[in-house]
Amino acid sequence: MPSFDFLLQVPSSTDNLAMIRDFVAKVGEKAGFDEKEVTKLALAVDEACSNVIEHAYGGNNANKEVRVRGSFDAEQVVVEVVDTGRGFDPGQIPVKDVEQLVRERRSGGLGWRLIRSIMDEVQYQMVPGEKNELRMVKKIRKGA
Amino acid sequence: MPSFDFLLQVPSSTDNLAMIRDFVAKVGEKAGFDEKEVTKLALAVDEACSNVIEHAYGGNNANKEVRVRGSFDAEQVVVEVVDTGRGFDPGQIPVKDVEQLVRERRSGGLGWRLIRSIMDEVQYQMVPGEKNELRMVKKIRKGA
Amino acid sequence: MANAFNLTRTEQDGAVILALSGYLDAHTAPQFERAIEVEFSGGHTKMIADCAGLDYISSAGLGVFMSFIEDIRAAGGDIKLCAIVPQVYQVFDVLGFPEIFDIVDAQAAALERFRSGAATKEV
Amino acid sequence: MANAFNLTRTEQDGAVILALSGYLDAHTAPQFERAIEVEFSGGHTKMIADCAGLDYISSAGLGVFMSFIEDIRAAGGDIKLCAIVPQVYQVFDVLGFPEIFDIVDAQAAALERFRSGAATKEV
Ligand SMILES: Nc1ncnc2c1ncn2[C@@H]1O[C@H](COP(=O)(O)OP(=O)(O)O)[C@@H](O)[C@H]1O
Ligand SMILES: Nc1ncnc2c1ncn2[C@@H]1O[C@H](COP(=O)(O)OP(=O)(O)O)[C@@H](O)[C@H]1O
Repeated sequence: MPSFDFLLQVPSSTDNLAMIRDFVAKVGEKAGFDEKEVTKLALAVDEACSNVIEHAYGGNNANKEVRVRGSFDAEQVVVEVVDTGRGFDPGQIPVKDVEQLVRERRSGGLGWRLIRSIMDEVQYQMVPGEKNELRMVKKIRKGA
Repeated sequence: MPSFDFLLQVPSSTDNLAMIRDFVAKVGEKAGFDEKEVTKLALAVDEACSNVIEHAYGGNNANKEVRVRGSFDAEQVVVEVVDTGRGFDPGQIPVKDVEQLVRERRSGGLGWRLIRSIMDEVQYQMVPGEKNELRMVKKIRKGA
Repeated sequence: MANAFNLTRTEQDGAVILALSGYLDAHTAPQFERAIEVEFSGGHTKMIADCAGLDYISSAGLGVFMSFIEDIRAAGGDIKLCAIVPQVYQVFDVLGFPEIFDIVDAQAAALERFRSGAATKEV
Repeated sequence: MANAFNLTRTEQDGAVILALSGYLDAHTAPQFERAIEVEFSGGHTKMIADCAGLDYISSAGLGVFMSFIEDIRAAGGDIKLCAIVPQVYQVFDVLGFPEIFDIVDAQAAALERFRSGAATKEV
């Protein structure tokens, strides 16, 4: 099976998350994921893009772009989320469980947990002055 | 109102026309078109992309890309369809009415007619060795 | 996915009714084309395309009607169209299909037109 | 569009029932947050989030539950969740929400738990 490449680019606004989810869901369907897998894939990418909008760009900003590349072959789906905003070090994200977050009355801190629990591989790369790229891989399990 | 920019790129395959229509429909909705206008906008872009897949690339080809850029401001929606395949001269498209096409048992020849009847401006540009670009504009009519 | 197209076939009073549903575009038109071809080569020339479930049509779908209608009429038959929803009808309309094709409200009316031998439109 | 979120409010037996429907993501979570805030500052501490119509939740939606629950419980109330569809439940589940939140099948069961004063879960 050859590999297939899809790209979506939208202004940095939470208003566009629905469009991103629909895009990713379609790529997942084409790759052969079942409905449950498709929903999870779209959730992981939603989380990644929400973070870009909120943290990398510091909020909605129609002049900034969120770029989502989805590709697949017979083995796996690869989704790359690219931004040109502020980068960060995922290794520095404090690992807190939900109990702790609740005690601290925090409303955030679960996005990365979801991404990691859904995707099989997660790599974050900063190319200073150029872009930040989050690369996520989800394997296609036959007959799963 | 600032202008908003959206981009979708998919492999050249009629299988992806549905994804293109959904993308364009969402851009049209965001621009403020009503359901009827949205359907027509998506149809015009479907016709343009079907032509790229069939004529510019000579059929489905997962290694070729169809690129659709949609943007809007308060006045208009602009959609650009870009390919890197064979270009052509729209001025050479024979103008035949449906009666004539039917008599000739033709199954094609209506795509351009639809595009022109739906869009307010249509420009085709070849950049030899680089790309072909079809630029289509649809005005937003207030309270229409 | 907004790409699904479906075709179901029934026969009534000597006419073949093809009920179309979903999205008829360049991707799905070949499926419709084959269905018409099968009917025509099987000697069925009275056809009704019931479009009640058809959500979308592009020129590739319209082309299927265009390319067969002359031969089918020459063989004494017709393709009648019925139950076209407004957003699909506007596409037929803008291209002038109502002047060429026999378009009616419902299946019953289409059957009635075959029964009464209503004059077939001519190009 | 797969972005719509809706919230309808009713009261029953001294509890506020917020029926959520559609998509609860980073775009729509602020709307849910404001609704909870309005209830809490209006002195309503017994709340039921009826999720029967909720098609989707992301961490931004989960965060609204997380950030209010301690204060609401400290004030003698609770947010009980009910009627969560499987594909949304899997998100709550993977993050361990069932250990912290009182999640039941239906509105009636949630009301019953307020009535019987069933022990509130503790963090
Ligand atoms: N794309 C990003 N760019 C910059 N910072 C980020 C990005 N993603 C996550 N972060 C940082 O990591 C933290 C944890 O992220 P996450 O687990 O998604 O929770 P939340 O976004 O809800 O705080 C964020 O609060 C933020 O400081
Ligand atoms: N993007 C394109 N690239 C190359 N040739 C094209 C393109 N679009 C249209 N054409 C040419 O113009 C003709 C008319 O196009 P159209 O009106 O859409 O009808 P159809 O595609 O059904 O033949 C086509 O048959 C083709 O020869």
